[in-house]
Amino acid sequence: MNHAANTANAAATAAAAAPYLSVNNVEVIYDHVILVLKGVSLQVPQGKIVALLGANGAGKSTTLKTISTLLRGERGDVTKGEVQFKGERIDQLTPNELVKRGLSQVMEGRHCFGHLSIEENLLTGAYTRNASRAELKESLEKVYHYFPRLRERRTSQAGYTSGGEQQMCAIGRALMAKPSMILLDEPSMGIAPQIVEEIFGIVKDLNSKENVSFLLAEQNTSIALRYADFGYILENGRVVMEGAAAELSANEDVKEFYLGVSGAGRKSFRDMKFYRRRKRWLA
Amino acid sequence: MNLNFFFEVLIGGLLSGVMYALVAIGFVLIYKASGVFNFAQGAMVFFAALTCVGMVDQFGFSLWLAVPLTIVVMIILGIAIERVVLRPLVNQPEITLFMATIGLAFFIEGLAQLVWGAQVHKLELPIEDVPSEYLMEKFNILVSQFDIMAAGVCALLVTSLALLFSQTKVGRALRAVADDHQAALAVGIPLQRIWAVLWAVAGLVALVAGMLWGARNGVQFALTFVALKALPVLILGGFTSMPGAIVGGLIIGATEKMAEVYIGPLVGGGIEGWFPYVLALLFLLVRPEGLFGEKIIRRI
Amino acid sequence: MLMNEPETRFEAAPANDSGGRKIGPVILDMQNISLSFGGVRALTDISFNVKQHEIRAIIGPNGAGKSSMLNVINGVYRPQQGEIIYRGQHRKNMDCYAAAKSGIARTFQNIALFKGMTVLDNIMTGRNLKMKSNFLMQALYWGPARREEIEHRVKAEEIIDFLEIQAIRKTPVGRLPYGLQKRVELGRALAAEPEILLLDEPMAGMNVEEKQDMCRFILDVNDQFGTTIVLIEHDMGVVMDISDRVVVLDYGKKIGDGTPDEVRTNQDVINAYLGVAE
Amino acid sequence: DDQYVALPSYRVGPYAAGGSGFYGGIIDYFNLVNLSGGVNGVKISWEECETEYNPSRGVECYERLKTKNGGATMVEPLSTGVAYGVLDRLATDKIPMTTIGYGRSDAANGKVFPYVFPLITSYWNQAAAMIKYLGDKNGGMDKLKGKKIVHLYHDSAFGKEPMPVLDALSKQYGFELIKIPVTPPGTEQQSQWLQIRQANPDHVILWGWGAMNAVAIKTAQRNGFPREKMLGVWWAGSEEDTVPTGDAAKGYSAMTFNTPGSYPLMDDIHKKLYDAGKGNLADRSRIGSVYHMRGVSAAILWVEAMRTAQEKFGKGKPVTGEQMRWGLEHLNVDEARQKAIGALGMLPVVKTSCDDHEGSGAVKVQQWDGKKWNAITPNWIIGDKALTRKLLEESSAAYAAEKKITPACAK
Amino acid sequence: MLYREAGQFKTSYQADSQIFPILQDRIALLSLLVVAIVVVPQLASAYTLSAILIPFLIFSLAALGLNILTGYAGQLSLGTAAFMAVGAFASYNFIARLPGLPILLAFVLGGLSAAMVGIAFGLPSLRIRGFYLAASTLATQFFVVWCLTKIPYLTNYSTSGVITAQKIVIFGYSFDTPASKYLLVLAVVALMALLAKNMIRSNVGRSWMAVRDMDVAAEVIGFRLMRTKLLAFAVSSFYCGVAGALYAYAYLGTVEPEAYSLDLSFRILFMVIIGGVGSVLGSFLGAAFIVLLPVFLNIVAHSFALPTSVASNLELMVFGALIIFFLIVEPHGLARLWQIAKEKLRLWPFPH
Ligand SMILES: Nc1ncnc2c1ncn2[C@@H]1O[C@H](COP(=O)(O)OP(=O)(O)OP(=O)(O)O)[C@@H](O)[C@H]1O
Ligand SMILES: Nc1ncnc2c1ncn2[C@@H]1O[C@H](COP(=O)(O)OP(=O)(O)OP(=O)(O)O)[C@@H](O)[C@H]1O
Ligand SMILES: [Mg+2]
Ligand SMILES: [Mg+2]
Repeated sequence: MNHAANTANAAATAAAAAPYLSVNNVEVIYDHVILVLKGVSLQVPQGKIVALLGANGAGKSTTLKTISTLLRGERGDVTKGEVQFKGERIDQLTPNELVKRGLSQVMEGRHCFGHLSIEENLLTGAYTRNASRAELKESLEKVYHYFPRLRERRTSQAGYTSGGEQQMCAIGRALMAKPSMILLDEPSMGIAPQIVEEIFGIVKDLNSKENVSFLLAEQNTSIALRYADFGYILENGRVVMEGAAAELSANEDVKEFYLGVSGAGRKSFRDMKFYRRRKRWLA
Repeated sequence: MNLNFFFEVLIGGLLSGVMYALVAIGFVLIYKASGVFNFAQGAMVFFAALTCVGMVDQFGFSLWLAVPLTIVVMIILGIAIERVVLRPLVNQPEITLFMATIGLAFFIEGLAQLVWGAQVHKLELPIEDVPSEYLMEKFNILVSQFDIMAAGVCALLVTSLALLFSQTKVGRALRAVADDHQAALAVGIPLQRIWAVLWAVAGLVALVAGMLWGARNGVQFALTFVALKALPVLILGGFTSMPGAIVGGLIIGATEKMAEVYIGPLVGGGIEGWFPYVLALLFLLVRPEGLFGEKIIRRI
Repeated sequence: MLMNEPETRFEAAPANDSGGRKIGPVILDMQNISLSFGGVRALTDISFNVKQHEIRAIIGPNGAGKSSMLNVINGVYRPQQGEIIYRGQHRKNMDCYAAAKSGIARTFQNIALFKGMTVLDNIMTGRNLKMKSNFLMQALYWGPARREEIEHRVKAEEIIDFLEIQAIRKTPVGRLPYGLQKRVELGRALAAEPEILLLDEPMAGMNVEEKQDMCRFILDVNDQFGTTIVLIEHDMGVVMDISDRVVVLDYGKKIGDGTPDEVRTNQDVINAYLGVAE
Repeated sequence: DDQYVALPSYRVGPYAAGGSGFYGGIIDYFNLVNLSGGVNGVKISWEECETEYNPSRGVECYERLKTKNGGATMVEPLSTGVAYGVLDRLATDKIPMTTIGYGRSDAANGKVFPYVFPLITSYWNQAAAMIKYLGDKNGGMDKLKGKKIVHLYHDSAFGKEPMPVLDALSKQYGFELIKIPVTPPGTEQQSQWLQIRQANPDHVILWGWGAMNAVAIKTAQRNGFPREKMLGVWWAGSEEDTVPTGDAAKGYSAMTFNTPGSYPLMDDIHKKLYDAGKGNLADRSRIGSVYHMRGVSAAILWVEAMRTAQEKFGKGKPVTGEQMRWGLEHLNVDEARQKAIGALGMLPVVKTSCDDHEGSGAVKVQQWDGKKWNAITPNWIIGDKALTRKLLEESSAAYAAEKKITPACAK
Repeated sequence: MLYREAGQFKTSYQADSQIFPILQDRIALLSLLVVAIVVVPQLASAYTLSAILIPFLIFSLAALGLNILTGYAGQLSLGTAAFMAVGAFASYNFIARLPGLPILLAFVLGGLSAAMVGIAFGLPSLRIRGFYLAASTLATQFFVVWCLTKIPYLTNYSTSGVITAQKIVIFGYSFDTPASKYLLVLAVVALMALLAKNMIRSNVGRSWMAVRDMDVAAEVIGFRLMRTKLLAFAVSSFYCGVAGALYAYAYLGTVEPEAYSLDLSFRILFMVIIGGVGSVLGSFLGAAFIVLLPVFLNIVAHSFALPTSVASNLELMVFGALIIFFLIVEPHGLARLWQIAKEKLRLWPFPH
């Protein structure tokens, strides 16, 4: 596990470097009454991959939507705190301005444009770029290179493609904007394991070759921690644990609750004889 | 059956259909690009025509000055609608947006009459609404020259808008917006700006429709009702298709006239009110998304 | 940082080993099913069967046709070719209502809950086929209709308890996080007390702990109620651990069928889907 | 104390143009009367309420206005729907309603409808007068034989109302009556006019309302049908119907119960009100327009009714609704009275009784010259009143039977 | 701290599935009913009763009918007024042709006639969805009104095509004062609202909502689309039909077919949307809003010494603007606003 050592190092330096993206003490309320984020703070250093982990309903997607200011459309309000990207406050910007500044989001649950073909879906991703035809073609090629399955289905209406294909389409669409930072919400959901590895491989590639930073909300903790540099764990709208990915993977509780390995190593799913009740870090 | 008369009915119907299509285009424009069923289109037609005529009648402007000024007004109106009505309602259910446009219709109707008064006006375009002598002499068929011009304008409008949607990046973005507001925002489509532009364009389409209908029937409140004539056209042609608006208009126009002339007398007449709707409805039973509308995707 | 409260444990119903479970005869037999959409061939000449009480997994890469297969089984799609033999009855295709009536329930890949309704109502919808009173009686909410409603409410509550979603009973499902929605969807399917339960990626978007819970639910349903389960899942750990037999699809074709161990070592399957053998 | 009347009016919506002119006329005349000291010193007060020509809102307005200021003593909704909605309430509330030139024709029977006053003339009398006029135009009623007359009508209760009269007259005089309906709102009439052109009739009666009229005239032009052959009802004979058509309406004629022209009264309104900034119309060019004048006429009749009632029940104090009813039932606005008002010939002589709440039945024909309306019949025309009376008796008897009313004159 | 459910434990599912599970709500509703039945007829003026409360209740009923169709079963309809017209004209004909028929029964028969028409015009909904369906329902609107003007039989051959509603007499008691009419309408509306609520909380209601939210899934679960949708059309039209009959009999008295115009359909749709799609309470709030707001605006506008045409136009503008304003504040309608207020009250004095 030599890259774990690397990431530990990286995390140490990251603390010193000015964060690329920082979320400071954000509080979010839905529908005026449902308090979901209760003061979340996190940082993403430039060129790093940060994983946002946590159970269902912990507030991961909400955090990402807060950053990308997509919350407004869901009757969510940021009542406290602020978000900075490249040293600039971004919580008042529109998503369009964010994408132009290089911050893109892949939303949870695909959200492809059902009536557009796969290729048109990808092309809308490049909307903010003012790219020439040739550049667009090149970007398309790149996406098709990463996701060959999409090339096969390029003329199909996205609404009719399979769940996994839609997920690929959504990720590909975000890549078309050539972002410098991507918020990725559950990229692995519904994707065949091989492709999951591939997607994370792509993430790592983009990260190392093109210096794209990532903030990814993920349920598949093991793979997320394998590829991330740094991780945050959310519970009930609060950050309950943070640290370098390696540290987290080594933590006993994380092991037990998020990685499914306890002292005796990985247990078969068939042998889980008990319904598990989550231990809380905070009561 | 008198064949000549049959053709007159047919052609008259087709040309009326074009007039319906002219209003339908405004609907399609907004629906296709934002999924909003814009009930205020009729009010906008009225507002545009009344503003233009009002400037002529009350300020004594010439039509050449009034039209550009009205264009400016319609653009401002479009931008204002986006700011005040649509922006806060991003990502809301279709029915909410639909309802908001009804509120908008009231507002615009009130505004138009507040500014320009309730009296009716005439609008005279350089081309008169009388039978074309040429066609009369040549084929002994009675067709209004005005209607022919209207058909030309409509064709032009449809062609350019259809091209906009299918060929340009903005067109693609607009269709994306109609599918999923949230996702459109996420990929960086500047929803706000696009909508403002769109409503401004819809305002221009409304102006064209308002001028033509206004010249045809006079500029008065009843212009808002022409929207009712556009609805069956829309459902027949498909809410999302520009060519659909034209083809739907032609079909509705022609069949409704035929029905009124040939079936009407048998059942006491006056069937024009519901016939187009029933026709469109029967048609939908075969193709639930209209002639050219986008198929409704239902997949689980 | 840690507050070590004692882990609350809840003894589940006695779970037999897979060896002890009685796997019955073939209950559902799909024969030479082919399905295409325009030019897209989603399924090509696929045959496989499902035995009573077993957990049958369908795996395969994205777009392989797994969901389409489930859709064929419960009548959402009509295959162009093939035959479905369910409980000895031969048919060309199923019909949604007939499928539901004859005990096939399912969950969906892209959650298909009724967004505007509460969790409880969603689960109650699952019991609709068991309700007999007509709408007039329901409108009066008198006598039998009311008794019936309460009876079914009891059942629904059992399921809610079983899935441990008591706390969100009255929450509209649209507000729930993804994972809980999946659980509610399972509850809705269970409420129908189905013979066969079709699960389309029930564990997508869950973390390990939640997956463990979900596995446990599935196994218990299988054990306690003897429900046959057809399962689509991308988590190989889960599939290999809990299923009795696995079908592998790729590009609409069947490339493998057998016990987890057989499938795991099948070279075609490794090439097409698993990648490196685990 | 004031003489308070209720005006459930409409100034927005599809019929705003007509509503604002009509109610503007009423209010102008009231103001004028008040300026000169009121009716025997009793000032008239009124309150408006926006109905949008909608029956439901109209009823609310009526209910709201009726109890104000010590109770309304008269109401005029200028809307058939609203009139129907309040019809049943009038007798209990003891508030008379005028429906000048619209509403139920049979309400002229005061024995069955004690509180309803379709003053001046009703649809049936209008239809009869129209045929009379057409007969005269053709050189005698016998010349109508074999002629074709199209009844192009608003497809509603309003448009169908004259049919019994037209049918009877067609049988009597032997002209062919072709009925062609127009679906409201009537913004598209191509097929109707093609049918008309095909039938090639001698006359077209345009029984229209609102937007339908201008469209009819325009479509006639588009199809090359001469406007001179068209004869509109009085709801199809105002500036609102012709102005939007531009030149298309030139030569078109329509019925009216006001003679267009200038009158001392209208000059007074001009001078004393508009020049002093007290006029009700926003647009001065509409002073003396058909609707405006119609409103003024309505107000004249009301004021005369007040006067008549005061004469019986005591001068110088406001009368009650019941007394007002009496006044309306004993109107006698003869030429001398009209002259005194400064409106000689502006409206026909109106003389009402319990049997005849209409009081006249006389109309004129006016023609549009491209700029304004001009009367083209010097005398008032009255159609076959015996026929309409018969229909009226039958119809009101049926109503009385249905409503279990014993016909009788009110005291 | 008054609005608390703490301490109110449900010991049976029956108790838990009550319409108002919270004690305070039950008390409030009960007192509201008492006020409506006992106090209002005593204190309210004839104007309030006959021009505000009666139409308010009738429109609430129609809105409730539409809400069943649109809010619960998800089928947008613009033909509500047509169903009301069918109800009114059918009741009229039943009474006119079957002398001695009890009037309440005539209303029910009127409602049933509307339900049949509803089923006929609901058939297309099996294939057509969304705005396509909405626009198609206009066919109902225009066709029904056309029939009523064209077929003299339906108006009992009255020359003008206008029906005059017969007097409401039940067991010899004649309902002719505003207060008695009000009480009658109130009784009908309250009863039907209760029935609606019952349907909605039992299986029928769930089937409607399921079809609304995701029809494919509903089918898979075993709801039959055709039956569910047609039942929704039938029940909804029944409600509208009864409302239409009341509109003619207890409110207008004499009606021409045009009283049931498209305009009325739209007004009822506003009530549903402003009040809250898919909420019984919302139907009432929406009706109150749409009935009262114009009255209120009218009074306000005319109390400033504005020229009347200016006032009327301003009134219309403000009405439109307020609709938009409320949609922006709460797209789910007044009912949701009310609910949020209650949730806040429950938390009060804590903000969350
Ligand atoms: N639009 C909304 N309205 C009301 N509540 C919401 C809304 N969206 C989310 N919530 C609530 O906010 C909380 C956090 O949701 P969020 O989607 O952020 O969780 P998550 O961590 O992404 O979960 P998952 O892993 O299941 O996606 C949940 O309890 C959810 O019920
Ligand atoms: N209704 C439809 N119309 C057109 N194409 C369809 C339809 N349903 C499925 N397809 C196509 O059939 C193929 C199989 O789809 P299916 O959803 O069954 O895949 P899957 O195996 O479930 O994949 P995933 O794991 O990504 O969910 C895909 O290529 C899909 O695009
Ligand atoms: Mg999430
Ligand atoms: Mg799938």
